[in-house]
Amino acid sequence: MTMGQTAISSMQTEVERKANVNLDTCMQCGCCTGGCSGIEAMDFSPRQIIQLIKMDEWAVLLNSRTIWMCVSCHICEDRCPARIKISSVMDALRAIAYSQPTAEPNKQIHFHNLFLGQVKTFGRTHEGLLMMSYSLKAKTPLPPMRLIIDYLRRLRVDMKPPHMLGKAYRFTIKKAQEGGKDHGA
Amino acid sequence: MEMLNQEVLIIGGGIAGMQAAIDIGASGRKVVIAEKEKTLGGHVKDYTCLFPDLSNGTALVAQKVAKVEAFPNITVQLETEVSDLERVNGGFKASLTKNSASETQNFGAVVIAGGYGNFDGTKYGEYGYGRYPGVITGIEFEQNMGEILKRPVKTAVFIKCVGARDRSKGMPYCSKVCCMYTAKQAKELKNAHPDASVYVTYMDIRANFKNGEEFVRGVMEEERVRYIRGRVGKIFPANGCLTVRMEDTLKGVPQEIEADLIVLATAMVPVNSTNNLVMKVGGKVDDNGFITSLPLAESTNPMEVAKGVYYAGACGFPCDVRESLNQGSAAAAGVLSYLQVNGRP
Amino acid sequence: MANQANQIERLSLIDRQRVAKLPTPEKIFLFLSCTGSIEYPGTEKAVKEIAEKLNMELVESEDQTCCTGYMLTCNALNPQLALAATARNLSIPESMGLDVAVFCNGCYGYIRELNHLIHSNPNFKAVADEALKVIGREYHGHVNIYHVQELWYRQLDRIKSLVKRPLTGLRVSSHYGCHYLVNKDVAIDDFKYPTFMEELYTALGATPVFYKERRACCGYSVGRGFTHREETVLPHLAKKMGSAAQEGVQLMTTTCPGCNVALDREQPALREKYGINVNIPVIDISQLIAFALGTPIEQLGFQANTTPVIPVLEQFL
Amino acid sequence: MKREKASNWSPEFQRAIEESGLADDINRCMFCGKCTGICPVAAINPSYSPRQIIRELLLGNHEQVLHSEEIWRCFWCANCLGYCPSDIKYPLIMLALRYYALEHGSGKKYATLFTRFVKNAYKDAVTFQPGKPQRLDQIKAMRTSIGLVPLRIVSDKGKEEYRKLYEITGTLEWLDNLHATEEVPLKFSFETGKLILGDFKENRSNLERGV
Repeated sequence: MTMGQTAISSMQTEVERKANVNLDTCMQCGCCTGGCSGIEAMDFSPRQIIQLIKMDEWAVLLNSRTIWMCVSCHICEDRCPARIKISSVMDALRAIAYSQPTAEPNKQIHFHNLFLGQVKTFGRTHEGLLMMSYSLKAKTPLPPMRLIIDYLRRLRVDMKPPHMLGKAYRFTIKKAQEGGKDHGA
Repeated sequence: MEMLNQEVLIIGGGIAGMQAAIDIGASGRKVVIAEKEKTLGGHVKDYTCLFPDLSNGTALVAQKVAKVEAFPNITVQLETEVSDLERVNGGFKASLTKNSASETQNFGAVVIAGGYGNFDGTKYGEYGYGRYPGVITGIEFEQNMGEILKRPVKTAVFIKCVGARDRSKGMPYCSKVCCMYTAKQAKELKNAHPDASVYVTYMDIRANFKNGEEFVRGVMEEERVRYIRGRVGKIFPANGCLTVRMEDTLKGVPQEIEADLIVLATAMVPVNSTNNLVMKVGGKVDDNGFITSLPLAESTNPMEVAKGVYYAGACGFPCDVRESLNQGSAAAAGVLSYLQVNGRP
Repeated sequence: MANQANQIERLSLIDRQRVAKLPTPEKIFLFLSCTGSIEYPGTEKAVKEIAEKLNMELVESEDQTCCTGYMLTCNALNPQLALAATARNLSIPESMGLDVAVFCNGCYGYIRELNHLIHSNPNFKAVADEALKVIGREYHGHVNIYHVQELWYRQLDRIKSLVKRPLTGLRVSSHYGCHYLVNKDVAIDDFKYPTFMEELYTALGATPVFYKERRACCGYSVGRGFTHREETVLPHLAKKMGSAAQEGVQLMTTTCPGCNVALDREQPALREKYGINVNIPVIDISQLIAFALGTPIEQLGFQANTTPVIPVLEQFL
Repeated sequence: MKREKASNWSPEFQRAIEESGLADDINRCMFCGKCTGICPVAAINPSYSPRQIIRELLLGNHEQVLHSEEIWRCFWCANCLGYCPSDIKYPLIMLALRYYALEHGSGKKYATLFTRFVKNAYKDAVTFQPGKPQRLDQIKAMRTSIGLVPLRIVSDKGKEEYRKLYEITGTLEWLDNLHATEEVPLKFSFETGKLILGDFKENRSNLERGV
């Protein structure tokens, strides 16, 4: 299939600004894919992702599984002979995909939202609540009973209700959400 | 009129240094070769086979050594290091250290042929060099060729660009000769084990030598060595052999190859032993640690580092044996013309 | 006009030496093509008309069968049969001592390639020889195979002098079938930028038009018109014919009746499915030459075409 | 994206194709991609790439090539051959590959479509003889009106010799065999692991289903 190649890619400018990388140093060696931990769950290899960024393929990139399947293990980053911070690139892509109005929320987005919501409210996550709200939200079944019992027995999941934080923490969160502008000023 | 001391000091008795010594020695001038090893010949004496004509490196070195020894005006100082070098009255004063006893001598000109080092494969943790016995470097392959070719090999993978073209390891340059020596080693391995599958992973094939491209294509077409484009991500042991993980970037498919033998084509790296001396006499060393010659427009000889100082061989930049010999001769020509013009008071 | 001709001259990569080596035969064996005789019989007729005007005697043989190439490349028959059938067909002109002129790119490509394979590979030769022995024939490979277009091109000056109906102002474009030009060592023109057809119809007085996908294939060979029609062939043809329609091509000429099938018969489907305004009659270059040389228009078999040809050519009658 | 394993590769495949006498030396391939760039099918079909098929051939990926749709997509326009810097006769390789695939039972649906032409040719020694009577009359009328013989006819001698060739080369048995043996379904598609833009969504759902 013939694809267009553009010399100026708005996607590349955006990603480079967000992730503070220089994608022009990529020489398409494929070292990142060779070591990648999650490649079997991806549809494009990290090398291809970088090429797609250069080709300004917004739709493909933002709908690809790769950006959500990346587990940020940083192996690619460690091995990259061009010193590209691929994990940061993936982070930037996720951020762009999330901020797109057309983006359809997937399981990963639901999880991130819930996780951050809990941190905002309780100051930390509560695994039991997180698991339940996630399966409600993403319409996925709960983990098998065997696993839940195992978690409870080994105290991996807290049975106690989440503790509520004081006013100071909520105030901090509020300030942080406002961008921390007049903090300490 | 009293002639100044017009002896020539050659630092390093490798193939380039010996060639320079022979050419200067033939003109009747006195030459001193300072070699820090126990024998002359540098790296080339360990190479049984040189690309692309598959001639014998050991024999080449033996021939050069015989020539050097045949000249009465060439003095070879083995196990000697040049610890200091400075300019004195248009000439040079060098301290030659042997067994921690140093003596000073005056010279008219200096040829630096300090040679090169080999990249340390252990710097790549993911390739497991030093951890897994199946992973060796190209130099080891060259040195123990007989033993390695006798190993039962079913699948071998040659990995190129180990320590070259890698900014994260601080090695941005291309080591130039790895493409060729890897092709040659793959050919030898395939000749020894015709049934083995031999793969070479590459990024670009830089066979920039006379007959180089033809040689590499011949290895692919006649020996049926498979070249896969892509850089290896990691190597790990599984099921009694080593699994190589990489992406075939021409297909865009991640792959696994189970191999018994993995050869890392390690790059040529600069040895910094002579860099101090070069800087002391006004020469320059580039960012990678290689000696830089004067800009072409300012110099009379392409090998000129500073006035009266010349370099030859891989201390300037990675090069093959033929190029080293050429550079040795070029440096000799530079020294001779320099001494002819500037050597008199 | 003169400008255009100069441009073609300048861009031309035609091998003049090869052209000079081509014969101007008085007698040649005409290799009949199934598509050219049945789907578009006008092609066969036009070839005969031109040959008559150029004083070239065409010898036909009823013993000649189909070239079997189509079935071979559609993988529908045992490959050995193709070797044997080609050797048999070529043994007929060989026994007459004649060279072969072919007017279909398909036949040309297949018999030339199979001829080459028979003579370059001893295994294939053994297969062909063995089969021919049984039916009592022999084939030694002393036959030269020519496409009729090269023969016309060889006598370009003569054709120019014979033109009775100059096609002044007609915007003609060409489709070069792939299987003639790909025989790099014998074809008179360059594979990548051929211009011999343009020269032919410039000689007839027409204006050549270069469109974007001029060198693109017709997509119908090896039966892909049946198996992958919707999926690949139609989009490909839409691209090709669409770019031709954009340039305002009035008439398209080919060197292969097989290509005509794809380019001509599929035009209604293209209009319907892709909504492109393509209405370009596609004829064989021999038909156009025969028309310019004065053959009556009703004798050229234009009624076989799906897209009507006569409205375009009427003005020159 | 599935990892490919070197244990699935074998040199036998390439040897078999080379022994067919049609592919002289595919080792010459430099993987420059000129063929894919010029290929009209690759321009439309995201998963088709001549370079990729040669690569699979060289690595010896028997299964993936023979049981894929891709080898049946080629138009045989020979653009790749015209442009190849290494003079690889890709169309002939394709011919060999397709016959090899038929031997392994896959892709039969694309070959059996054309067996009626072979049977026609057995009868008349001409490939495209129209089957329907009114079409035949139409053609006869047209040919007569432009001054040709009503129908191109091969002499009895010619027909007989042609049929004999069928018998000698065992083509009829070959055809029967083609119809009789069972078709191995095409199970592999090159779509996974390639940059595909057009049917991206579809491809993604394939991936989720583990195709």
